[in-house]
Amino acid sequence: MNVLSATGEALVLIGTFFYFLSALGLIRMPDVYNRMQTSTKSATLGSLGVIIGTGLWAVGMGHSVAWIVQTVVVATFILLTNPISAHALIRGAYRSGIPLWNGSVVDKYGEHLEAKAEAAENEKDEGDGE
Amino acid sequence: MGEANRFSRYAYTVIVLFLIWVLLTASLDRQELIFGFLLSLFVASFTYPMFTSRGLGNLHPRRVAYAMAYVPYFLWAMIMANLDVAYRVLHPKRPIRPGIVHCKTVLKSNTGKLSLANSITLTPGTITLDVDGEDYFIHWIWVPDEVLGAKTEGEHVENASRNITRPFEKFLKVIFG
Amino acid sequence: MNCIPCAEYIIVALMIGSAILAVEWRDLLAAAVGMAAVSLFASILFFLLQAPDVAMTEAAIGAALSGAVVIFAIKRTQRFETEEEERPGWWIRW
Amino acid sequence: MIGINVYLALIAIATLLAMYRFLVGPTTPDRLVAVDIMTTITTGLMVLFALYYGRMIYISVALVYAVLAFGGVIAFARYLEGGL
Amino acid sequence: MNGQYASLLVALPLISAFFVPLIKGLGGRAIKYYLTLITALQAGVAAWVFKTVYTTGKPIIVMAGGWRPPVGIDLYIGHFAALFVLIVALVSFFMAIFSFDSVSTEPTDKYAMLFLLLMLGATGMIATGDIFNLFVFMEITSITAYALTAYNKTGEAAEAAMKYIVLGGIGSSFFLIGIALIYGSTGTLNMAQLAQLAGSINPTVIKVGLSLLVFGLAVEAELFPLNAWAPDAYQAAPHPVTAMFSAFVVKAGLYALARLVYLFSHAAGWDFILKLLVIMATLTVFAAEFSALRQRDVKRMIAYSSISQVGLIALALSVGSQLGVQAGVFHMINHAVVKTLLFLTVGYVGVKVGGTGIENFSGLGRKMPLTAFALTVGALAAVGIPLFNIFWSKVWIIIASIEQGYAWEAGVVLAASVVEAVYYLRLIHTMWFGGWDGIRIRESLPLGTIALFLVLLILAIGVYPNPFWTLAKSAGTDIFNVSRYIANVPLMGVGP
Amino acid sequence: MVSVLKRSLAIITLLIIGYWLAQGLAGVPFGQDRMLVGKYYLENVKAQTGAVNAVTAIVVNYRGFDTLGEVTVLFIASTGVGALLWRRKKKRTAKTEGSVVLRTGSELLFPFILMFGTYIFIHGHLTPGGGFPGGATIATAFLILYMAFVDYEIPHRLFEPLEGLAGMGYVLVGLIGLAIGSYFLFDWIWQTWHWGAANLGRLFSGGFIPVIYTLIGLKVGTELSGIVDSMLTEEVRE
Amino acid sequence: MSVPHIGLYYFGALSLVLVGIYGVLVKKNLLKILISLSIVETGVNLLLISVGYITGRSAPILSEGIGPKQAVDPIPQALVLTAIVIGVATTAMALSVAITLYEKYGTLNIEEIRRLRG
Repeated sequence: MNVLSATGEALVLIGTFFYFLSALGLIRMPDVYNRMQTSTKSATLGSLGVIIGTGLWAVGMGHSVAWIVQTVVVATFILLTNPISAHALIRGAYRSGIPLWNGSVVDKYGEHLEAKAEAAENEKDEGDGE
Repeated sequence: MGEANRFSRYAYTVIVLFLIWVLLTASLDRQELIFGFLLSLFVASFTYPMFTSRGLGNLHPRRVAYAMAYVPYFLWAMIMANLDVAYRVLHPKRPIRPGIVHCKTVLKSNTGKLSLANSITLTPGTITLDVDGEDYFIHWIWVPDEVLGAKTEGEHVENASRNITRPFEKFLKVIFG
Repeated sequence: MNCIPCAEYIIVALMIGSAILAVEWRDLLAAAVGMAAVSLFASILFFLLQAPDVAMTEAAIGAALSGAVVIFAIKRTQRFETEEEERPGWWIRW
Repeated sequence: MIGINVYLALIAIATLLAMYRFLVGPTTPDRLVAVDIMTTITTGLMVLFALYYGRMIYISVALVYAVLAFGGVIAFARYLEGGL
Repeated sequence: MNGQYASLLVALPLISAFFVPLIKGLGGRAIKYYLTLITALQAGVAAWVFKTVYTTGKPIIVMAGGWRPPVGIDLYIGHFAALFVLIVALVSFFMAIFSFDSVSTEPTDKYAMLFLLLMLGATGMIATGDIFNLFVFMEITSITAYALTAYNKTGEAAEAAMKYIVLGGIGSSFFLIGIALIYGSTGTLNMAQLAQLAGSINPTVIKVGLSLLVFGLAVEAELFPLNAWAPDAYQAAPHPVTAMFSAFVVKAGLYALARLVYLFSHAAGWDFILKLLVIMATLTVFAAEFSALRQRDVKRMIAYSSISQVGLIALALSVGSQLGVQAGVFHMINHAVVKTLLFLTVGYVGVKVGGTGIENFSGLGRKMPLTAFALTVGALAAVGIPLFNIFWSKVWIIIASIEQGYAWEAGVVLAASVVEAVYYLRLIHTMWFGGWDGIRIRESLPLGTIALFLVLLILAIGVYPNPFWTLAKSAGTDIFNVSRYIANVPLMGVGP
Repeated sequence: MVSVLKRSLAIITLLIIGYWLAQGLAGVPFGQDRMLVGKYYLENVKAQTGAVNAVTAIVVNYRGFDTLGEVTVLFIASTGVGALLWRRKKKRTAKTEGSVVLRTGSELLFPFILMFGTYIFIHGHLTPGGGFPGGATIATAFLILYMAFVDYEIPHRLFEPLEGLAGMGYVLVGLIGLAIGSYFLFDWIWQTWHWGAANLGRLFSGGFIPVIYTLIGLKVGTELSGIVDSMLTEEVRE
Repeated sequence: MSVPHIGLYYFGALSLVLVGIYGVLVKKNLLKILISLSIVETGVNLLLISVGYITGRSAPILSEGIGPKQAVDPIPQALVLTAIVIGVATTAMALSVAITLYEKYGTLNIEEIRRLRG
């Protein structure tokens, strides 16, 4: 049990704990936006921990260095793709008309969309008038 | 800034793709390297127009140095964010006050906007809902008083931006322009 | 001394559960999500059965393409089953 | 290697909780988030199993999930916002 | 020439189907000429294979990749396969000519590809000697059939294709489970080695596995519980495709069924499968005949008649004696000829007159005399009148079943003939004695030639059945005699 | 009420089928060594085909005929979907633009996913993977572009001939085998010339497996993206 | 009548097949039927793979010190690769037929379609 292995195991433990947290957030939060808030971040960090930790652990156990390279590649891809998919998903959820939670305090995006729609409407009216 | 010439963009794409190939195969076997190089030449020949707009300019030492410095900063912010999330999830009273706020950014390039949006998504209590030009709409799990109590739209945007986008912009402005 | 068999039991149970849900939900979009979940769990089982090639193929096809194709069909037809009100089937009623 | 039981237990609990959201989640995006989380967890699990079996080639399966789960999720998301 | 060149039977349609996207700019007519050319070439290759097999008397074993059978996949082109590959290629050639008149729906290039691949699928199903490869070719056939059924893009066509897809999906899943069971208990997929090992398999496994395989193939072979798709698909598909379905797609399914069932004839629990098959076949005959009586659409009526004949073939194959199998094969040949003629003429009438309802056939004898004559000959042959070909095969089926002590099967055959006589005579009566609206329609020369050729073939078999009966006998022996099949395949010494 | 009756009937039928299947499966116990031909493959795969991955060797080399059929099935599906959804004029009908994040992200990821797909199918004989997952990955790259941009379409002029050419290439490799080694789909690169025998387990080995897998990967990628294209574009009515 | 004893994986695969067939039998929506069919296919693939599994052995990729004696049966895996692709092809084909049906009749309910045809 050398240092690399120990670090790796610790990272894996932390990562799995964050997995657990993200799932708990999925359960406890009241609407889909808050669920996404709590779950995406924790799942991404958890994956980073588990995957890179596994790579370190493997190198510590005497496997080849290629392990850590491969795991870093997996982690990088997760780090790149997860936020984009979360963004696309939350945008889709908002646009498909799922209301915000009752306790929400401010909704600038709705105002922005309304303003844009109004502007488009006005433009159309002007176009009709000419 | 404008677009770099075609050769520079092509060369940059080839370099990045070749790097990815080496990481994917995780080996320094000569055959793998030769094949990977040929493959990157081929793939880059039809993907470079969409892949980059600034070409080799991305490899300016200052940019690389800032990018290096950005990684630990970002990781630290991310860990902080997760501790924050842990606090909110585990707290029995579930302390959330969500809302969608509006900020502005000074970044111009699309790649910069993408990195900023990704960074925002992964850091404290915020997730990017939409990007429209320079306007960012961000779902915030705990809208602080200073933003909530803002009198005017401008003040609101200013306060929100100071909290959310500024910390990353100082790095990303250099890296992506 | 490890607990991989327990994990197998859990994954099989989850897979069957998502299959039942995918068949029973009236919202076809949710059914497509269920299909993706079934494919995900099946992929882990392939992995556990020492068939990485198959797991990879199932992942490559089940993760994006087959769900996407179903969604395109839903988009060009309709999203909900129409025979009754929007209400789960008689043997799983939440 | 004793620790693997702890990790597996945590992952199993996380998956079960996500499954609960998948089951009851009132709207389709909720279910989609749950499946997305399960996919991410699975990626980690596969890397862990690759170490357990001691074979590096298994990691490429996890790589496929890391890259391609994105495609499925944005297909669903674009359908939801009417952008197909 | 090397026997391995028989693999051109598979390679030629494939490579020419893949070539179609490159020439699709040339327009629909050029693509139809191309289709005719390729099917003619295929018929030439098939004729060469047929000649080689029947002159040397030895089957051609094509070993893909140079691996000997249990390790690699082999194509077993024995007497049966050589005969039917020729029939497949010839019918495809005729139908490619018929496509000039009858297929006008766009996109024609895709039609040509699907047509070639349907031919390929049936050829492969007949020729293959590996149980999983059989599954692959079955899927090629059925997926092409789905696409071609829905090709006209009408509502009926789409519905028929949908029915076919659902039944076919269930069927192929059952077939795959059967393969899993049989592979799990033997460890091999090669048919010859399976036949060798058949005696040592657990009887429950063989019962379950083989009945699953039978259920899976019953979709292609149109046996009773799984043939609900067939009439709809026959009616809605383009006319040449209908003829191809009836002439060889079903035959491929039936052949595969017979081959698989007889492979395991040494296994314990085999009688059970035969009983299952007999029940399915009888039900098929009755259900189809009584539905045919009620039809007002001639194409649909002939479709039901075709299904009932398929039931008769299955009945003959499931008698379990050598004579029964030979009679079944003889009936297969006759049925292919007759149904090609019937669907060709009916489809031609449908193209020229504008529909296949019974009212369109009124006065056809004066409107299109040649077509009407050919249709009459086909109808009489299908009923089983003496001097026409199907008479002989029905006689042989009756003899075979009585020899095995199934007197009631003979009754089934006779009853089916009586019912067929009722509706076919009604059709003939309408054609020759119905009211005529005074229009004459020019009939095209190539199609008339094909129809006359088929009529002559029917009469030739009817008057001189002996050469064809010899062919059918050797082909049937090829299916029934499993020990010779095992001896012919050069198995490698893998296994216990 | 009728519905409940129908469902219970269905469940009873299913239980009977399930019992029947379970009885059959009980005769094939789980996890036992029953290999017959499989053992031969495992013992000889390295010497006879030059591949490390036995599954790939079986798929491409020993049972190459199946794979040819499988490629054909996918070709049929692509052709059939194209034929059924064929209209004289087709266009994409999407209205909502994707956000800038999604667009930029997919542009950045596109070359990586292409590289990754190529990695999967070129390493088919060494690591898990092969032409089908590789091709599906490439098709997913195009799917992502379709999702991100409302006006993107694959280059039809290039893809349809490429699909045909890749298939023809596969059959041609088989026919060259027929000409050289007198067997269809004969592995002429390995069996006649022993190309790559010196470096077993490295990239340039495995006989014609990498060649065939490249062709299959191209074919599957173009076919699946063709299916996506046919399903996403709708008829334009003037 | 005794209850046959089958392993966990067989049980899972069999359940998937049965659930899918149940969907095909009972459901009236075409897309739902097709989804059920693809679930059946997944179950069959799982069954085929578990037939080839041998306890305690590793994947049949003979690198990293795995010899022929330590590998599971490769044939079912090769078969399932084929079967998965065939399943995708069938699904895509079927969905396009369903789209055509919807364009013609405006509904996906099979009973409704049958009624509209008369």
